[in-house]
Amino acid sequence: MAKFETPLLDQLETGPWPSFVSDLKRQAEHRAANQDKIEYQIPVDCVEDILGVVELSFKDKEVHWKHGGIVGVFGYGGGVIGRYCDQPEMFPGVAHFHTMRVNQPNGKYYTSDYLRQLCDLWDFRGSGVMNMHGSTGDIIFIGTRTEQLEEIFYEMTHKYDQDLGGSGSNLRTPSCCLGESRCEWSCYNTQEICYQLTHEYQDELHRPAFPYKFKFKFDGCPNGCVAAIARADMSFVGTWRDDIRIDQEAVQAYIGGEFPPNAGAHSGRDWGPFDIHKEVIDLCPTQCMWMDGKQLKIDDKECTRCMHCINVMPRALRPGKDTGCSILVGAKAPILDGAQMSSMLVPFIKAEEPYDDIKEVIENIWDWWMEEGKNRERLGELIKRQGFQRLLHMTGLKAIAQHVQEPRHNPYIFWYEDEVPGGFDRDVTEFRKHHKR
Amino acid sequence: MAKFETPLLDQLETGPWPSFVSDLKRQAEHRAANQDKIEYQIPVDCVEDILGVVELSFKDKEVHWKHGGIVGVFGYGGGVIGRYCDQPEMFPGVAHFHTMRVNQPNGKYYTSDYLRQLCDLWDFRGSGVMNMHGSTGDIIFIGTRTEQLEEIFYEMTHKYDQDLGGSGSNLRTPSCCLGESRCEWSCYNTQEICYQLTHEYQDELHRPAFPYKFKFKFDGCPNGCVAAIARADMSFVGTWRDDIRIDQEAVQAYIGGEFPPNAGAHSGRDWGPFDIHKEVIDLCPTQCMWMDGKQLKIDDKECTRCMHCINVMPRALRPGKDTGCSILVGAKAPILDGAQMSSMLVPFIKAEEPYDDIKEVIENIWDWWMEEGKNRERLGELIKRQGFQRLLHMTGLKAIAQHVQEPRHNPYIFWYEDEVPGGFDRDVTEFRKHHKR
Amino acid sequence: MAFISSGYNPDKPMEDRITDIGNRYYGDFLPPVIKNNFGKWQWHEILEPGVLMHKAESGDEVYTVRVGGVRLMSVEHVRELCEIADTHCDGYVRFTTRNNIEFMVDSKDKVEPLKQDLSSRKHNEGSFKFPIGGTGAGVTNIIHTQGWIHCHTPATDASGTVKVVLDDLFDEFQKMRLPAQLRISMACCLNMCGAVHCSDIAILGYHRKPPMIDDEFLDNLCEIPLAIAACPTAAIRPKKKEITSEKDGSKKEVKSVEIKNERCMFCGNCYTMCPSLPLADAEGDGIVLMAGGKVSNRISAPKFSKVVVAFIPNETPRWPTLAKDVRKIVEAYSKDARKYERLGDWAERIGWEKFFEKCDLEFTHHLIDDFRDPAYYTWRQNTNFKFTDPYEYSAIKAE
Amino acid sequence: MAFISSGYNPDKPMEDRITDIGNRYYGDFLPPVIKNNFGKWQWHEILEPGVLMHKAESGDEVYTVRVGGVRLMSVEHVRELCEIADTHCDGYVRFTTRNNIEFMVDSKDKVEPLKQDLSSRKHNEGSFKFPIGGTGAGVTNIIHTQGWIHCHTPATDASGTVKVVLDDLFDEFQKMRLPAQLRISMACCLNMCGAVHCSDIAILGYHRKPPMIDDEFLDNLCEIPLAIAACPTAAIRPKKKEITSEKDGSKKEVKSVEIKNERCMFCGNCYTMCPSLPLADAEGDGIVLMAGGKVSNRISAPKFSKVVVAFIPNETPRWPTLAKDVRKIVEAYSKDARKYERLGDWAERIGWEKFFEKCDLEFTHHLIDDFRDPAYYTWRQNTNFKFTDPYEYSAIKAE
Ligand code: SRM
Ligand code: SRM
Ligand code: SRM
Ligand code: SRM
Ligand code: SF4
Ligand code: SF4
Ligand code: SF4
Ligand code: SF4
Ligand code: SF4
Ligand code: SF4
Ligand code: SF4
Ligand code: SF4
Repeated sequence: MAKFETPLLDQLETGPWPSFVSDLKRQAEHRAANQDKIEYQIPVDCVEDILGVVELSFKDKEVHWKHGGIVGVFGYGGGVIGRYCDQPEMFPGVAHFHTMRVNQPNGKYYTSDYLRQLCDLWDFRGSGVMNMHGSTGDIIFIGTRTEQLEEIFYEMTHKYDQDLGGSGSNLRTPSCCLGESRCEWSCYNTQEICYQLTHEYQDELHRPAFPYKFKFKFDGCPNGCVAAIARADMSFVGTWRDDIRIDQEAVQAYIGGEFPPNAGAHSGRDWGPFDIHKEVIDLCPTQCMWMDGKQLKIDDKECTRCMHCINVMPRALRPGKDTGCSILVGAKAPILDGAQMSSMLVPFIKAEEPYDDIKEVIENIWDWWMEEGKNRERLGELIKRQGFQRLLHMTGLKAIAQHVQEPRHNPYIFWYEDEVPGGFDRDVTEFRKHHKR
Repeated sequence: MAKFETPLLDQLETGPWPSFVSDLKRQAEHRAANQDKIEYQIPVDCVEDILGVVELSFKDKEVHWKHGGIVGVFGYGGGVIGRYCDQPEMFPGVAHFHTMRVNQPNGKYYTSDYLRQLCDLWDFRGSGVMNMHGSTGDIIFIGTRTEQLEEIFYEMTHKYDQDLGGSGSNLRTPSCCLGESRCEWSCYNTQEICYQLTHEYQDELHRPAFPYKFKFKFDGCPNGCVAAIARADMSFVGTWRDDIRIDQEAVQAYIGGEFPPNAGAHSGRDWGPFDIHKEVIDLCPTQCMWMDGKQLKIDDKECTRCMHCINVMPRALRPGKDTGCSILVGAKAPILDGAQMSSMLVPFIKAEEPYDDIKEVIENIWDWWMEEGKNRERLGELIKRQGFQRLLHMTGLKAIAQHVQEPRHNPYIFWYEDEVPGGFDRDVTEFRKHHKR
Repeated sequence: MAFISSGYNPDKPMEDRITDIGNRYYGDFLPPVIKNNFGKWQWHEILEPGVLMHKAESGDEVYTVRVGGVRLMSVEHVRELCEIADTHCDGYVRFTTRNNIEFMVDSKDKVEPLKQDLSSRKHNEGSFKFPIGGTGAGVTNIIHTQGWIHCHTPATDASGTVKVVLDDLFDEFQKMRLPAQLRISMACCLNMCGAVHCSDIAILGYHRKPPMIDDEFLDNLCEIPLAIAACPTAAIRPKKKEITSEKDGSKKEVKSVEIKNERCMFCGNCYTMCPSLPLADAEGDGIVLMAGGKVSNRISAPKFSKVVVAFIPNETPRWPTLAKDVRKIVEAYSKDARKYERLGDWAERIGWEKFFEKCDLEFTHHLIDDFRDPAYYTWRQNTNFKFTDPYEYSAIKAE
Repeated sequence: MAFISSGYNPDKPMEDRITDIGNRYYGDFLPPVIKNNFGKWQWHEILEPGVLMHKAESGDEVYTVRVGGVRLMSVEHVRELCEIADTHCDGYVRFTTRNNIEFMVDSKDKVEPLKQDLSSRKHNEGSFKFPIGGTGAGVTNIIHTQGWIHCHTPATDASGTVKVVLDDLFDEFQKMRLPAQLRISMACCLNMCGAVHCSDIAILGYHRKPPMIDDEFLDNLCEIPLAIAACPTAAIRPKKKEITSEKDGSKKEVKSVEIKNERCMFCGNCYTMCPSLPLADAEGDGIVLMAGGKVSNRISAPKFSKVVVAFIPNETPRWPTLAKDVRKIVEAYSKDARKYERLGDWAERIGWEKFFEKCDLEFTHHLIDDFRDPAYYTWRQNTNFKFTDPYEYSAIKAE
């Protein structure tokens, strides 16, 4: 029944982990059967062709997709990735096979109604194969033909109130951890800020005006569940500045073994009875905790809010109430000079609507980067090239020790002329009066 | 009586620390008085002039010495640093004021007889001012005139059996910690190897054949009392590979407070009674120690020989008996691209006469550096420029994990062509048969 | 198939056009129990692998059953999960940041039926559709990229490598018996669309041959200066060449480029800028294995993953060497690390030399950093190493 | 004064010439107790500050009295110490790697007379000639370089700065009451002849103005290409200039160089290659204070010192700000660090932001690394900081 033999791919159907091959085969069959009599707008056998082309790659050990041309929807410079097969005769169903990025709802909650709408649209006008989700966070529609792009966009905006996500030298689709929706540790409403900034910066998201891509990610706390620090040009990480809230009774319950440590995350192995010293106090990186009789004490001004103790005893300890976030900047993948994580720019800022302060930081950075960033230069690379001092200058911030992990160890300080009494211009003739040649 | 008023320098005569100003004044007086009726070979008032020129610098806050020309002794390309004053009319006694570097005895033990010989020579033919010692380790004679250089060299070699040290693009005077002469921890005879290599490489020490300076330093153990790792192109650091020797009775004596911890090094403050857990076991960086009842146990294969426990309990613990040294390479001061510490090249090598293996390592390195080092490029910079792999290749060594603190975090691996099946040359026409444009 | 218009009029693209409306409001998709207790959660507990309970200040509870998401999924698969959501969860469902799927119910008695339903669903050849797990101190879903399914620069496949590794580590997905969470990530080229550079274990597609140069077409298809500028190591230079045309055999001079092979580190950045410089090669391409990175700030700071195996060939379809090497690391870590200790923290505590010994992986020259100035800081500037064989001069000397 | 020949004949330099004989054999200079027990020492004890006892396997003991060495010393000073060696130590003496002087005796009863003799000797204005101390957990001698006494590139004086700091810390030299040894080093320019880059505290002379260009003489005195090549930041370019001669007022065109001031970081490397590019300047020159380095492998690996005060002016003759800043660090360290904890380990444990708070030093933009790629790794890539004022956005925003 299948269009191609796939002896290699077939070997990926065994094993317990969900098999994408089995799933693709089922989709291929679903399209072939076409029980709902859909007028498929792209070749009905495109999924067969996916299987075929991937099987060929498994055989050749080489990819069979070519560079995409510039395709997209009118007026947008992003949201669509062009893709063509390098064996179009063999696999006509995927000869053109562009992806579309659909901006996910923040926190990635869905109703089945809405999901089904997307499925119907994509089954009808595309391959019916998708990613839930892409690495940036979008819903990815994998594979359609150029002439369907506007149709899909039209239908999506008109029927489903849904826009595309970013690609190209744009703001990319912002994303966040689930935050306050279901996490007791979230220090601000990650979904709300993600939503509001996505909408505030629609123009930047759809129309390339930047030197290169730019990403926002929002973590509700230092646990970093959306990995903001590793993969966003601007990484927002929740934190607090008052004291960790302690429920001493609950502490005793942990000590007494009533509550499972780390909320049960380690229950698959017998690690022995809970030992608050070994498991919490001794592992606190700042060593700012101790037991005072039956009371757990924390010297909060020494605490670096690493979350460990809170993670281990969620029923006893909670972040403080005076919360906000840190802003770090510049994370990126290896190209060109090696990967970067984000570096601390604003140690503490309130993350409250209407987010004016935060927008000020964002826009100061964009102004600088758009002015001085080179083509295909990420923010992190610009900071490296021009120096952290320049970032501070352009965002109007004073240098503080929190900006660094450690001060410089080379003494190669670039003094500005106005910092040095007398300036840089000197008269060598005058000098030579006191210093013969 | 003094030739110049020195109101500023005079303020450095107060305070408890030995005053170099008082000492220079005394020397000036000594020369002026000349009780022994010496025919001083350079101006008798040169020390007055030193005081004068330094006072002027204290006033001007600017140095008054000029670049030295190329001066030296016949056939040598090092050992003398030329120096001229930029106010010769004001300070004729120091108008020419070259220093000579005299190769110190290794470990810096002296007899008074020998020291007096040096003093007599230097009083007679130089300023009588010296450094005991220079930063590299030499005895430094500060200040004489060009015409005295050969005289001093002649007298030194003929009468005192003593040669100059290094300067310029030479091997520099090797130096060492006092090692086995008075330290119970020395893992090899630092003085002997220092002495033998100094003599083996006299040609390299006196005649510039290198791209730049090159330094050897020998530490008897990881405490690093001659700071080899920070300031020698080749740093030899003693170590052992068997077990730390433990005297359990002495351990108990420490626990019992009979022996002062760290040999009494902390006796100036009341740190409370000795606590072997807090002070030794918990501070062991590899956490490889524990008490088994009254026995102190060490899991030696986890020990990194950091010396801490031995330092704290010298009467109970001693390095093993199967000793040797590690060789690290490439330390240097900041110029040009920032300071470097030495990097591990040979984790373990026996340091026994005739040191053939060690000479092999040295000479392999020199061959490479002399072949490929640029002018004024230190070994450390060459390694950085060409890569650590190249250093390994040129010294014929296999890469091992001990060479790194951590593996690379960028995946930018430069594969050699012969490592990749099929090599680098490929036929694009062949490729295009399977991959259409 | 007949073309069916959405209503869009290609002649008047601006007519009725709706743009810049952004994404849907998350608030509209929250299950009631979530909405009611938004920002008011108090604590949580992982009741068993894959099952979380969050308790709100109100006393409300939400039970979450997490299942492995094969993130490359068909609409049929999505429709199936919608059906489950409808049956058990009032039609709500969510996806995690690591592409798992979460079904939430508002009372404990709804958990068991949900679980049974999920576990019972299997693909034809027997793999689970919705395996429960992925929580706590175990292996969760592998985030990954497109691979041979869609992208043009991969050096390996994504879905395939992920499938074999997760098949192999399936127990760890379903049990919470590791010292800490272990996050595996996959990216099919070093553009690293998964941002795998801070993962406990990272599977990275990597090329090992310099680009071929499609001289005849290069000048037509590419902007030569852009290709040259793209190279981080300045390995590419412009070059005029005389070539024999593929089509008609005629000789002609073309503008093209030349690549200094010994400077190339196979990053493929030039290929991103210029399709006439393809890198892919059956023997050259494969996988770099990295380990020891992390993202959370818990106990220790986030850190980069380090290269621990320089090359694993593309042994399709099941990459046995890859699976074995990953398993070696997971097993050594599982056996040796302390409770709460992430893989990278473990490696640093025992020393990387011990990591290689314990994981039975070979250290090779490729693992020593030689990329730009920071390389220096990864070499060892101390004597605090442990002895693992070989270490002595005579033993590491090449014959 | 009449020239007295050593026997050297300038016309026949090779006659009788002795070369390449190297240094004297150390074995000839060892006191008997040292020679007899060479390699056979068993343990040692610091009996009191400045007094060490080493015990040999044979049962022999050697008592060492260490005194502060002002390493710039006159022959008269050396003769005086020879006299002491003769009186108490059978004519033996040694110097340490940090320029202290050690007198050794072979029995305990010889210690007290030796100490009394040493302590009794003072210079005219009252400073000690041979202060006992410099052992154990305290401050020992400051290693230093030439400064204004001899070198041509210093940005400050060496002997002077060292004297004032050691006067100020004299108690710490004589008492062993710090958490660990504290090694202070001094170098008068960033050639760093003391290799001060790994010291607990480093006092470093630094220029802050780009070189002047002595156009008229430059081409005669320097090799222009060498001067250009010397600049690490490529700030120097060749340039033809028209100048008015200093001597005769005539105009002429000369070959010279031009310096891009904003690229210069004042390293002076060009001046080393070319005397026509002097940097020294009364207001520009001064001191950079560094802290937190170490050399030993004890507990933690050797590490570089970090810049903690970007500039201290040359307040001759007693550099009060320098002395005060050093003292602030020593006092905060002494109060706050744990037993055996070196200064850098302390700073890392408490966090550098706390270091600045506790030492009452201001953090300024100069302290953020911006030199080449490795700079990145010193910035903070985590959220694990402590709050020290100011930290909030509104508070660090420039007005
Ligand atoms: C659902 C999810 C957020 C979301 O918006 O989707 C999430 C949810 C939770 N995370 Fe997470 N984390 C999620 C991705 C992450 C990530 C991101 C990643 O892996 O790409 C990280 C950073 C990983 C890293 O450091 O490399 C992450 C690092 C943590 C940590 C820190 C653990 C550590 O030992 O370093 C905690 C604390 C803990 O586990 O005790 C945590 C804790 C939690 C808690 C307990 C928070 C809470 O109170 O509800 C949640 C359940 C944990 C669990 O699954 O065992 N979460 N968590 C993500 C689930 C991914 C998945 O399907 O497996
Ligand atoms: C679809 C997606 C991978 C996936 O399977 O999920 C993806 C796919 C591509 N990425 Fe990516 N990137 C995707 C998330 C990322 C991420 C992760 C993230 O955003 O958190 C990164 C690392 C973080 C970062 O931005 O640095 C990432 C770093 C790159 C890079 C390297 C950028 C750099 O500065 O180093 C490139 C190369 C480029 O831009 O030319 C790239 C380029 C590409 C291109 C467009 C290939 C190209 O060179 O033209 C890929 C198209 C694949 C295809 O045909 O489907 N992609 N890319 C992800 C976007 C889905 C989404 O919108 O949700
Ligand atoms: C005499 C001398 C060697 C020589 O060949 O001249 C020497 C001698 C001793 N050192 Fe040292 N060290 C000497 C310079 C050094 C240096 C080099 C330097 O400072 O430039 C270092 C490295 C400093 C650094 O890390 O920055 C050094 C780091 C040590 C250590 C490691 C201490 C630590 O906490 O890191 C020890 C172990 C100890 O003190 O317990 C040590 C221990 C010792 C012992 C106890 C060794 C022994 O068993 O005899 C000696 C007496 C210690 C004392 O003075 O308290 N020695 N020691 C040097 C005396 C210098 C001085 O006059 O003050
Ligand atoms: C005399 C001495 C300083 C002292 O007061 O003790 C010294 C003095 C000079 N050093 Fe040095 N260096 C001295 C030990 C050092 C050390 C320390 C060491 O050897 O342990 C270093 C750091 C370690 C290293 O080698 O990297 C050192 C790193 C430099 C540098 C920077 C080299 C680099 O690669 O970064 C220069 C610059 C140069 O070579 O042009 C330099 C240059 C100089 C010159 C020759 C100045 C010049 O540019 O021509 C100085 C002559 C001063 C004078 O007029 O008296 N000196 N120099 C030391 C030699 C005495 C001796 O032989 O015992
Ligand atoms: S980052 Fe923090 S707030 Fe967000 S889901 Fe993870 S643990 Fe919760
Ligand atoms: S959050 Fe981290 S630093 Fe703060 S008290 Fe808890 S374990 Fe310690
Ligand atoms: S380096 Fe080691 S062997 Fe040498 S003196 Fe110091 S402690 Fe002794
Ligand atoms: S030498 Fe250091 S690592 Fe070894 S046992 Fe002693 S304290 Fe531990
Ligand atoms: S990692 Fe590389 S190959 Fe994979 S999707 Fe991203 S750009 Fe394409
Ligand atoms: S693959 Fe990378 S390193 Fe090689 S030529 Fe292309 S851009 Fe340069
Ligand atoms: S540090 Fe600089 S100024 Fe001081 S002696 Fe060395 S080269 Fe001369
Ligand atoms: S001082 Fe240094 S940075 Fe400035 S011009 Fe001279 S060499 Fe260049």
